[in-house]
Amino acid sequence: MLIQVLYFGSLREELGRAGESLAVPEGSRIIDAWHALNPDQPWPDNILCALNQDYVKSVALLHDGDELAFFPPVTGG
Amino acid sequence: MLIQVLYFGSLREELGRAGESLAVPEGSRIIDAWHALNPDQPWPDNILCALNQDYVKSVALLHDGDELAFFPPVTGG
Amino acid sequence: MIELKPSGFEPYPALLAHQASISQAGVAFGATCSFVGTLRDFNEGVTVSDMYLEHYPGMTEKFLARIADEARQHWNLVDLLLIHRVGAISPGEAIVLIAVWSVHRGDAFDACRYLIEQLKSRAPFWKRETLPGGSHRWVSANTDGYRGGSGQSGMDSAEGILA
Amino acid sequence: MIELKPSGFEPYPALLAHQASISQAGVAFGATCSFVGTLRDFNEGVTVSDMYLEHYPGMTEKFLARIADEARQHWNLVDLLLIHRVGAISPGEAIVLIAVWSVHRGDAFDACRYLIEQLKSRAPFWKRETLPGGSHRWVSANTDGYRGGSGQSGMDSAEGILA
Repeated sequence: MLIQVLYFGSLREELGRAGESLAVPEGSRIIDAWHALNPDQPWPDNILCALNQDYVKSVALLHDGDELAFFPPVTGG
Repeated sequence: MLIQVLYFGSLREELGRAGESLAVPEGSRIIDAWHALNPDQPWPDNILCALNQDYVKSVALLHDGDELAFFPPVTGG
Repeated sequence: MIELKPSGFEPYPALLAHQASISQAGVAFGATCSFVGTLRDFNEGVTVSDMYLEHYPGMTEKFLARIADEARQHWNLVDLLLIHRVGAISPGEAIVLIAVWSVHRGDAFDACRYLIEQLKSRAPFWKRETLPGGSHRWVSANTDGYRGGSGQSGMDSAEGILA
Repeated sequence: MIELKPSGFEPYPALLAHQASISQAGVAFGATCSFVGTLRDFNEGVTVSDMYLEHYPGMTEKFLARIADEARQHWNLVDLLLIHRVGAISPGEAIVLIAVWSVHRGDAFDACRYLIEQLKSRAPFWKRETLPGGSHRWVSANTDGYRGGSGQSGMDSAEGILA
């Protein structure tokens, strides 16, 4: 399965990447994608995840073609 | 003691008077002034009283020179 | 600033003019909450004619100044503006503007809500509605500002004309 | 109506323009509650430079549409308007406008408060503050919108810039 990954805000800057594609095996969850992409980074405190532009928890299952986003707490308004 | 009495809103219209002066004996309370001025009118439900432009209860004591107002529930805003 | 207006006013230009005076020394506020009450021209299918707003000269000003002081004491406010009409008012015209400026949004919201609730329940104003035939009736009471649903109380039909 | 603005906007003229479109069929609303968030130019004695508002194209619009739908379902609203800046923003400029029109005041107030609280806590926007030397830092978190007093929680210094 191929997914698209996006990073926003300070997380994008810390990682030095705005996004990337990732091939994951069936049954992968969000937290698995994080570790595959950032093997030397622990799961960040307070990180938020969106799957296809809806908030989800880190244990959510991934599907082919998903858009997965990671970002820090929001500060709009 | 001489007091000045004012009526507002629908009460002013029902009574047909906007205000009047009243001489009252020492120790008179607001409700006494009402009955002296309106002997054929029972104390109205929901009536509000202000003494010198502050809300008070009907048992408040009157003093010489007081401005006493009677009015129905307010409907501003 | 508190003002009783005997003729029509435009609430948002008034808000902006006041805000310009606040901003002269720098933009000290991050939050503005405002409320405008407007006379509707329709109430349950009946055309609403003009309204007359009676008040108690002296006590009305005193009461509004008091609730403004209470708001300033209770919340951290940069400034507030309260304008209320008196006299004859036509459908579509603003009846009341309350604007509150603060550093943080909670203070502006809570103070604005406090002011309108106090004003609606206690400020000495009385609305007399002109009926289509030219006669009039007094609006009997303000309510909690909700209609139906959510467990809120209802309101009588005369009040339904206004927020 | 929901809009993301890549350049400056004037909140009250925008509100009035939208209100004119509501009023064309008669004045159906009696209450308008609005909130404007403004970028301050001073934070605890330090001059604030520009801010950059990053967002998540697609999700931001989707999220704002959802909370607007929730507000319309939960309260009796005539209409609502939500405008939020994205991109570079200067002190004194509006960041967000929320305006809610309803028949009765409770609905407008509660829906407006709901929208700003949801937006502040969940809408995917991120503020990056430009420091006087030209470097920048990310604002770390929004808060409950109060500073001190009343048993409200505090907030960190970076957030203190904005309401």
